[in-house]
Parts: sequence; structure tokens; C-alpha cells
Amino acid sequence: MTTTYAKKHVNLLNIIENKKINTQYFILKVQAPHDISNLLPGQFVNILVADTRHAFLRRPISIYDIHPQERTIDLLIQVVGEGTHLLSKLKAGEQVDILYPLGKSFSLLESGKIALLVGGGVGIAPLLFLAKKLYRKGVDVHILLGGKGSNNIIETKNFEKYGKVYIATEDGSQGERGLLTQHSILRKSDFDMIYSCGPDAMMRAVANIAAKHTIECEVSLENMMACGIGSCLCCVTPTKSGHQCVCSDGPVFNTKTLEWNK
Amino acid sequence: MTTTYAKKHVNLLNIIENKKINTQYFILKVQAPHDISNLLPGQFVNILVADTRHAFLRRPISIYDIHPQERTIDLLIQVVGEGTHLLSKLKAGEQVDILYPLGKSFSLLESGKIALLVGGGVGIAPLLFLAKKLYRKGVDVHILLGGKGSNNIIETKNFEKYGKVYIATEDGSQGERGLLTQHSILRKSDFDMIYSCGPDAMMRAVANIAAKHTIECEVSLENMMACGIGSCLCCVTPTKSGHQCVCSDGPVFNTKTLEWNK
Amino acid sequence: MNTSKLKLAVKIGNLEFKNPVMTASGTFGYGPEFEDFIDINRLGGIVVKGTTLNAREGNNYPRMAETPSGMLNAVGLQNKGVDVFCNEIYPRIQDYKTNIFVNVSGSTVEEYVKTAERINELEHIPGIELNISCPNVKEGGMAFGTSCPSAVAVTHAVRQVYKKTMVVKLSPNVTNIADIAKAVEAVGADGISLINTLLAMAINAETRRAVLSTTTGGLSGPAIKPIALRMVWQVAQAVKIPIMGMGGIMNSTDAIEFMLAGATAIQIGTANFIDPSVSMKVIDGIEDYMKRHHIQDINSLIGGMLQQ
Amino acid sequence: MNTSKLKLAVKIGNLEFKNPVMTASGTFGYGPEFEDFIDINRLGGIVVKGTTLNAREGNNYPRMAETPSGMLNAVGLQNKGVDVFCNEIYPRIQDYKTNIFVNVSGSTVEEYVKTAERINELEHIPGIELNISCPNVKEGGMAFGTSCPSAVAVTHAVRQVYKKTMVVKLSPNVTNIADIAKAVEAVGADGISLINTLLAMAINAETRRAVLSTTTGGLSGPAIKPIALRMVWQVAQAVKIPIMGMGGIMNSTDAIEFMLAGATAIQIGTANFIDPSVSMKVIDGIEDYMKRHHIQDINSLIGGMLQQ
Ligand SMILES: Cc1cc2nc3c(=O)[nH]c(=O)nc-3n(C[C@H](O)[C@H](O)[C@H](O)COP(=O)(O)OP(=O)(O)OC[C@H]3O[C@@H](n4cnc5c(N)ncnc54)[C@H](O)[C@@H]3O)c2cc1C
Ligand SMILES: Cc1cc2nc3c(=O)[nH]c(=O)nc-3n(C[C@H](O)[C@H](O)[C@H](O)COP(=O)(O)OP(=O)(O)OC[C@H]3O[C@@H](n4cnc5c(N)ncnc54)[C@H](O)[C@@H]3O)c2cc1C
Ligand SMILES: Cc1cc2nc3c(=O)[nH]c(=O)nc-3n(C[C@H](O)[C@H](O)[C@H](O)COP(=O)(O)O)c2cc1C
Ligand SMILES: Cc1cc2nc3c(=O)[nH]c(=O)nc-3n(C[C@H](O)[C@H](O)[C@H](O)COP(=O)(O)O)c2cc1C
Ligand code: FES
Ligand code: FES
Repeated sequence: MTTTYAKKHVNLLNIIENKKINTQYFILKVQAPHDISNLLPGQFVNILVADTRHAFLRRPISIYDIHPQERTIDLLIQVVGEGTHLLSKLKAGEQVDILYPLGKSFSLLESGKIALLVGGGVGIAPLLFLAKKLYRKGVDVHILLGGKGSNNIIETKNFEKYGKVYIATEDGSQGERGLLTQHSILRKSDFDMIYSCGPDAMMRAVANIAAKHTIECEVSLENMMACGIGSCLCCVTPTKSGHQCVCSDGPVFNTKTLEWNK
Repeated sequence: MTTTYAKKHVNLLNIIENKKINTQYFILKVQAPHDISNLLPGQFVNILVADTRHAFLRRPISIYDIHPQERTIDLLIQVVGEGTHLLSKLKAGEQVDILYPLGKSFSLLESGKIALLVGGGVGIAPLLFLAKKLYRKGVDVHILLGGKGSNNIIETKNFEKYGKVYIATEDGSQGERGLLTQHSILRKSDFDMIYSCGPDAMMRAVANIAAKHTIECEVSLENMMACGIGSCLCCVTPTKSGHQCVCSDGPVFNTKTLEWNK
Repeated sequence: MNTSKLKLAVKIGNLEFKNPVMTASGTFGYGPEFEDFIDINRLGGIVVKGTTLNAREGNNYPRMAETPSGMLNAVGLQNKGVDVFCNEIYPRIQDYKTNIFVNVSGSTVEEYVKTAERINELEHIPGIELNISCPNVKEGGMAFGTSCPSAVAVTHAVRQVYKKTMVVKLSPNVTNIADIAKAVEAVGADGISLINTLLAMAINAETRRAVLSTTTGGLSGPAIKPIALRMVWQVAQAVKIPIMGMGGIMNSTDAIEFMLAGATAIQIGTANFIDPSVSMKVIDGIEDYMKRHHIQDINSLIGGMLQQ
Repeated sequence: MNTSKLKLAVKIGNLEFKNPVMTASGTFGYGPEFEDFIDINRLGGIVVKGTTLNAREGNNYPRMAETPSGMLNAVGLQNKGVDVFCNEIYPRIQDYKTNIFVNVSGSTVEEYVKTAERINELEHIPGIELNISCPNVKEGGMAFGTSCPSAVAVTHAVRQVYKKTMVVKLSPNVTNIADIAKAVEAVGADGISLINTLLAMAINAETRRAVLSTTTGGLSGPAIKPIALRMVWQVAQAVKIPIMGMGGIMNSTDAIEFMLAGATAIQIGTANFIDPSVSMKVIDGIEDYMKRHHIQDINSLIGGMLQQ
């Protein structure tokens, strides 16, 4: 199956809402000037923060959710440095320069299949839209969310709309205690696909578990990006077919194709 | 007479008000954390705009007025580029990083003397505080303001509190028509001092007129500044005693000392 | 003034460009990546990614670091080799109505020559940009561009086999760039292209490691504009052949500054990453500037900086 | 870990610095300009304005231009000459409890030697920084720093008359900075100081003129940090003597990066203009970093970049 991807745009989008979740996370809701119903889960946008000395290039951010009727895109963002800090201060009514949609999507299971989505930290960002799409296709969706403590477990209510949610926290403050990769749900082998996004080490561990159960596994990778559209070759990851661009050949890769140890 | 200048500070000052005068001009009122009664007319402050790529260094801005009781400083600013544009967007309640007070002041005439203050465009900025000080000392203050059209003639009400105001506009929309330097008041020769600030060519013309009438003349110069405190030697102007720093030896110079044709 | 008659065309060697605005090698892919954003046929020219005789995987990641008003890259000439370019990529782009330049690189003089020979056969490629200045490869690359004899050796050898427009792209990592420009002019370069990236480095204080897998990389973006402008100006005094100027151009004002300093054409690099439609805005901005300053023919701007 | 025992002292030659944080020549006046803002005695050292045998008026104005994340200057070594320094300025600053270095410059080897001889007599000046890298003077200056023979000639000659700590400040406008560093090390430099400003230029597109009276000037500020860091790292591999690193240091993180790259001390230049109290914040920040990373002795950071 080859997916046809939407034309890319670079536009000033209106900010409809900037919702603070806690000190670390916020959701930016922006409105596009045209149809966004062809955006796909796993795709991302590239945001121009502002002309500051510290955030010169755009910041890649996954598509957290879309509302085609309102033409709004939700972005779930964690404050980690100057760029995301400045984004957190944007207000409804202001505008922000966004390049979108970028990258390739997760492949979507067919009706009746069983999916496990595994998200660590802000790695849950591309998974909500995926859960929604899968749920609407009739896939049986299971979602495992993990983090250090309950502060890092956010948006569970939203995920519960589309599937069963499991939680792991390192400090045991919510769900099972321990690393997300130690959660009991990962001992089950009847999934047709595991989708994962989070810290590198976590995704590698999840991929290993999937391989052991011979379950297909797709991960959404990060990398340092300059262009986001496959033109600069800055964001490569080693794969069986050589260096591939995370921004345009990914960010979603089937773990079978990756050469993670190079 | 040697003036003793106040200790310099670098501080985040609270913005009390940002008053738009018209599309070009605004007055920023900031509050200092300590006594400012020793600030003098002709002195300036150096404002850190923000960490943008386009405004890396501080922006020098004259002290327009001070209110020692409220510890507030008024800055009259014209939007000319990115830096002043960003300053124009600051709001009451925000803070701004200011280095102050910088530079040497105008010399103040004694009671009973007659002063003419000549300001072109935003060159009126250092003259209001000067007019106020002179007026309070009992000097007879005359103020000539000029600009292209009535849009550039601002704040006359404020100046009228301290002296008689004369106006020249190039398009004749207010006061006498013509260049400020052609205004009839400049044909009078009974001033004890002419103080002037504005475009370079204007100040030179004023200085020539003063010289013809053998009136003392002080001008407030501009120059490209990096430090504002006399440490980088970037802002020099040629004088009879060699290159002097506009920021620390000036910005006010008696025109007798300048070597304007070097 | 009749603005419909604005003349934006410039020439390098015998080759006419409809306007001086080009995109820089390594920052514009091969063109198709930008089709969603701009009308490629409006560009004066494009320089495609550095091409070598054989395929190269380039350097390991991380290959990019952000710096104040700039970025480092350590791509290391990743490309599929000249054959794949000729057989697979060229057919997809040959109908663009703009001057396509291939940026030719290599580890040995022979590799440069063989690659240029192959490109010489392509009807719709009117020129090459000889890249003797890539800081991100272990062998060849920048080494050729940092001494006169080696710059001359490559340029001279390629000139024997390459018959169309050949510009030589210089490294800024040298003591005297004008000397190198004069040397390659003497052996037949049709133009000089400068600057490539400045050798630079970023360290992450928290991890205590270099940010790039290669430790050092090439600095581009507005941070280097003042250096690039100086070098274009110096080279313009030294040579008679035209210059393609680049380094930190973000808008039409920057582009005009390079032309005033002596560039006949300009290339936009890093700015494409920040705004993929920037090249169109630069063309528009140049036209506006010409109208505002009553300039009918853009050629009067080239080297048009007035004396102090 | 006992934080009261943090060791920040470093050594260059036989000279001890209470901490590695210094201020760079030409950006800190002679010190008094900053007394309102900082406790000068807390600094590891200060390098005063470039000093020459005879008084110099420097270049005409404009001498400064702002650039993306940086600035150009064309001051051109304005100073009152070594006699005025010794007789009028020195008495005002000699009691600072910090290492005062005089930045020595000249147009001929003889001028350098004579100036250094005079400074050698000043009891409270423990060292000089030999400036063979000023881009803003017509004769001498940078020319000395761009070739090995001339760099060696000045350094060797001054070494004969100057007996205290002598660091040589190199120009970044060269193809191979490590070669020049090795050359001056061989003739007796106690340390290497780098980088001075990069030769650069700004043009005003509206007036079509160069912004600086001298057309070109020296680029400093965060824009150049990645280049400076690379050069410090290259020189650190090449020489055994200590390095004073600088170029775009704005905060303690930047300072630590330079130390990890191989600098024993660091100098703060342009940042003083943006925040005259920055040097104190850098010292505080280094202490915080050491505590956070459990580093007792700052010397373990020097050249402490880990391998990829
Ligand atoms: C495809 C993709 C999707 C992403 N989706 C999300 C998301 O939905 N929500 C979210 O909060 N974060 C997401 N990220 C991460 C996000 O891009 C970074 O956190 C952000 O760029 C940091 O910017 P900063 O200025 O705040 O921090 P900085 O201080 O600049 O950097 C902090 C760290 O962020 C990383 N980073 C910085 N710039 C980039 C870049 N251009 N490309 C990749 N990584 C970078 C670096 O590892 C750096 O150490 C995604 C990244 C990628 C590649
Ligand atoms: C002592 C002094 C007092 C001043 N007082 C006032 C005042 O009270 N009100 C007011 O509106 N303006 C004043 N100015 C001018 C003001 O500093 C500039 O208009 C401002 O710096 C422009 O910044 P920008 O980023 O908006 O424009 P830019 O786009 O950066 O520059 C526009 C023009 O402003 C000038 N300029 C830019 N930076 C500096 C600098 N660091 N030093 C000097 N000139 C510069 C240049 O000539 C430039 O062409 C004063 C200048 C000086 C030197
Ligand atoms: C990611 C990246 C890849 C590059 N690849 C090449 C290349 O393959 N060949 C080349 O000659 N220059 C290459 N360059 C240099 C640019 O063409 C240009 O000379 C340089 O970036 C300066 O211009 P800029 O500041 O506008 O980007 C590359 C630059 C970047 C940023
Ligand atoms: C305005 C100015 C004047 C300078 N004068 C001198 C000087 O007299 N001698 C010298 O060796 N370096 C001089 N420098 C260079 C600085 O000491 C320093 O090497 C350079 O600015 C890089 O550091 P920075 O980016 O932190 O400013 C000067 C720099 C500036 C900005
Ligand atoms: S970020 Fe440019 S190719 Fe991926
Ligand atoms: S601006 Fe630095 S000396 Fe005046």
C-alpha cells in the first residue's frame, strides 16, 4: 500500500488556544486556512519559533490530533529549551509560522486487528491521533503510557476514548511500578502491531520485545533536523538500505528496516 | 564646574506604561528600584531589546523625563527598525533590561539667563527634561521644535509647561513653513546658550547660526554604540582633543570643541 | 520609469540567468522537494547536492547542530553517485526552466574529472560548480580549496574535460581567498562561487561531548554573512570573472548587499530550511528595490558599492 | 562533596589565576569603566585595551556595525601610547587584586619590543598578551599573525626583553591556526590566546555604502563562537602550553565549552557590552556547574571533552 501524502504548506496559522497541562506540557491548537482532513498520524509539523538567537531553525512537533471540521491541529509540546519555552508563551489570537504536514505516517491496521501503542514521556504525542484513526477503523486498541511519575502521565482521559489504557511509572505513583518496558502488557504476544514513540532506549527495548514475539513494530524516531522536507540530509538514521532521512523517509520506520547498532 | 554623575546600574525595570503617541512615536515609562533624583538632562539609558537576531546590542535612548517621587523614567522613542519596533510592543507589567544613567549632561544656565532649545524630529527627546530643569532654575526658556509635517510635531503641550514653544514644519502644516533652521527665532541673538538635538545636518546648521551670533552651543550627538560606558571606543567623534567617546565624553558636546569637518 | 522593463538577467561565462537568484548546493535537494512551495522555473538557477563519482553514505548522525544565528552540518557529501544522478535524478529535473548546476566533488583529481565528464554529457545541465571546499569529508574536499597548487590542479584538470560553464566554489577557511580565486581564474574557471561553510564546532557542556559525530562541521547561516560579504568583496577586486555570492542570505536586502559587494549571482542556502519559499521572496524583494531606487538593469548593482 | 573546597584556580606559565574568567582586550577598557557593575577583584584576570608605543587616534567613525548575533568593530587600536599607560593609567589600576595583562600591539617588530620593555618594568602587571591579530590597522597587526615567519619574528624578539608571562594572541583569519600556534610555542610563548576577531564587512543596501569607515572590520560575538571553539580545540591538540579561549562567550555554559575544548582560561569580550556584569555571572555559573557535576578541581575540565 502506498499512501498519498498531502501537499505541503508553509503558513501563518492562527492560534486558537494554548492550554497548559502542567509546568512541563502544553497543547497548542492552531487553525489552518484550508482542508486538513488528509493529515495522517505520525506526520509532524515544523514550527518557526521566532527570530531569536537561540531558536534559529524550526522545531519539529508531531501532530497530536486534528479536527477537520474546525480545521484545527493540536500539538502536544514539552518545554525542554528556549524554543519550546517561547512556544509555551504564545497566546490565542496570535499567529505562528508552521510548515506542514511533514513525514510519512504510521501504517494503519485493518478492522479486527489488535494494536498496542507504547508512548514514553512526550512520545505519546503522535499516538493519540493514531489511536483515534485505528479505533475508527475498528482496530482493537491498547495503549501503554509511561513516565517517571504521575506528573509525566498526562492526557490519559483522551486516550481512553479510543482504547484500553495501561500505565507504568518509575516511582509507582500511578499504574504498575517500573520502567514502561517492564509492564505486564508487554508479555502478551497477540498484538498484530506495536507502535511506539519515546526515548531512544525505550523504543529499542520495545522493538526487542516485539521481535521476540514476532510482532511487527513501528517506531517514530527523532533526529536533529534542519529542513524537515528531505532536502538537507541532516537527519539521517542508518537503515538496511543505507542512511535514510527521518524527516521524509520517516519519522515512522518499521524496526525491521533499521540498523540500530550502526 | 564639574558635575558628579550617579553610579550606573544594570537592572530589570518594571514597565509602568507604554503610551502610543502616533504610529511613529511612543513613550515608555519605567520604574527604577532606587532613587533617580540625580539623573541629569542629556543623559541616556541603554536598553536591551530582547534576544533577537536583529537587535543584538543595547539601544541607546535619551532620558525624556523623570519623576523622582515615583522613581519613573520616561523614554520617548521613535520606531525606526527592528529594535525600536520590539520595544513599542512592550506592555505595562512586563520588564525591560536597562543600563543607566549614561553619559554627560547638558550644562545648566543660571537663573535669569535666556536659553533656546532646538529639537528636530525625535531629537526633542533629551530636551524636555532639560527645559524642565532650566525652567526650575529660573532660566527663560524658548523651545523651537521642527519636523516634516504636523505628524512629527509631538508633545508640544508638555514643552509649553516650561517655556515658549516655536514650531517649524517643512510642509507648513504647523508653525512657520520651512526647515527648522530657517525659523525666525534663530535670527535673534540674545540667547545665552542654544541647546540642540536632531539630525546631524540640522545640528551643524544650528551650530553655525550660534557661532555667527557668538552664542554658546551644546549639541547631543548620536553615534553607533556598542557598550555605552566608554569601554569599547566604538562611538568616537573627532574633537579638538582627538577622538572622544560620544557615550562617555558626550553625548553632549559644546560645539566649540568639535572637529565636525574631519 | 517603466517597471515592466526591469532587467534582471545576468550572465556568467556565456550562460544567461533570468535573474541572479539561485539556491545553494546541499540546501535544496534536487529541486522536487521544493515544488510544493515555489515555482522552480522562476529561479535564476539551482545548484544540486554535491555529487561524487561513487555513491557515498556520508557521515554518521548527529549531523546537525544549531548555533547562534546559524547551524553546523556534517552531512559529508551523502549522494548516490554520478550514475544514479544521470540515470534517475536527471530525467526528473531536466525540464525545469532554470539553470541547473551540478556541484561536483571528489577525493582525488581523477574522481573530479570523471564525474565532470559524465555531467558534461547531460544536455540540460549548463554548468557545474566545482566544490573544492567541503569541510565535512576526510579526504579531498576542503583540502583542495585551501592551497593554490591543489586548487589549480583540480580546476585545470576538470577544465580539460568540461566544456560548459564551470564555476569553482572556494573554501573560506583560508588566509587569502583572493589568491586562490586568482589562481583558479588563471586556469580557466568561468566564475567563482563563495563561500562554502566555515569549519566550526559545537560542544554539549552537559554530556561533555561534541554535538556532531564528526566533532567539527561547517557553519552556515546569517552568523557568517559578514565574513562572506567581506570575501566576495575581496575576490571581486581580485578577479575579472563573475562571482556567485552566498553565506547567510536570508532576504532580498542581504542579496543586494552581496551584489553591491561584487556578486553577479547569489545563492540561498540555509534560509531555505527556515522558509522554503524564501527564494521567491528574494526575487520579489530585488524587484521592489530596483523600482524604489530607479534601477532598470540589475547589472548596474554588481560591484556597485560606493566609496566611503 | 565539600563545595567550600571547589578549586577554581588555574595556571598559565608560572602565573596563578584565582579562576579562569578574564575579560578580553578592547572590550573592558582598563577596568574602572566596570567598577559600578562588578567586583573587579573577583575576576581571574583582565586584559586591557591594545597598547602601542605611540598614541594612536584609531580609525574614523563609524566604527561599529551590528550583525546577526554579533558586531563588527573598526576601532583600530586607539590608545594613548605606552607612556601614558604607564604614567597615568597604571597607577589607577595597579591595586586591583587580579592579573592585569597588557595587550601589546605595533606596526613593526621594534615597536612591539619597545612597548613590551616598558610594560616589563611595571611591578603589578604580571603578563602581556602579544596582539599579532588586530584586523583593524593598516600596517602590522593582523599581518604578523597570518604567517608563521612573521609570527615567530615578533614573538621571538619580544621574548628576549619580556621576562614575565607572555601569551600570544592569534588571528583566526588563517588556513591553519595550529601551525602558527606551534611556531610561537617554539620560540617561547607561555600561552596562546585565541581568537581575535574575524575579518568581515557590512554594507548598507539603502545608501550602497560600507557601514564602517574602513569598509572591513572585525567580527565578534556569539556568531563566531562555533569557529572559535573549533580553533581552540585544534590548537589544544597541537601545543603543550595553555590556551586562553574566547570568541562569543555569553554565559557560563559557553565558558565551559571552551574549557572542555582545551582552554585553561577564558576571556569575555562582546558580552560585556550587553551585560556589564556578565563576568560575575559566568564565575557563579561555573561554580554551579562544578557542583552539579561533582567536579572539585576545575583543571579536570580543561580539554575534558569526551570522545564520540
Ligand atoms: C519528528 C519529531 C517530532 C517531534 N514531536 C514532538 C512533539 O510532538 N512534542 C514535543 O514536545 N517534542 C517533539 N519533538 C522534539 C522537539 O522537536 C524538541 O524538543 C524541540 O525541538 C526542542 O527545542 P527547544 O528549543 O525547546 O530546545 P533546545 O534547547 O534547542 O534543544 C533541546 C533538545 O531538543 C532537541 N532538538 C533541538 N532542536 C531540534 C531539531 N531541530 N530537531 C530535532 N531535535 C531537536 C535536541 O536534542 C536538544 O538537545 C519532536 C522531534 C522530532 C524530530
Ligand atoms: C545617545 C543616544 C540617544 C538616543 N536617544 C534616542 C531617543 O531618545 N529616542 C529615540 O527614538 N532614539 C534615540 N536614539 C537613536 C536610537 O538609539 C536608534 O534609533 C535605535 O538604536 C535604532 O534601533 P532599531 O533596532 O530600531 O533600528 P536599526 O534597524 O538597528 O537601526 C536603524 C538606525 O538606527 C541607528 N542605530 C542602530 N543601533 C544603534 C546604536 N547602538 N547606537 C546608535 N545608533 C544606532 C543606525 O543609524 C541605524 O541605521 C539615540 C541614540 C543615541 C546614540
Ligand atoms: C546541510 C548543508 C549541506 C551542504 N552541502 C553542500 C554540498 O554538498 N556542496 C557544497 O558545495 N556546499 C554545500 N553546502 C554549503 C552551501 O551550499 C553554502 O555554501 C553554505 O551553506 C553557505 O550559505 P548559507 O549560509 O546561505 O547556507 C551545504 C550547506 C548545508 C547547510
Ligand atoms: C570593540 C572591540 C575592540 C577590540 N580591541 C581589541 C584590542 O585592542 N586588542 C585585541 O587583541 N583584541 C581586541 N578585540 C578582540 C577581543 O579581545 C576578542 O578577541 C574578540 O572580540 C572575540 O571575543 P568576543 O566574541 O567575546 O568579543 C576587540 C574586540 C572588540 C569587539
Ligand atoms: S531535516 Fe533536512 S533532510 Fe531531514
Ligand atoms: S559605545 Fe563603547 S565607548 Fe562608546
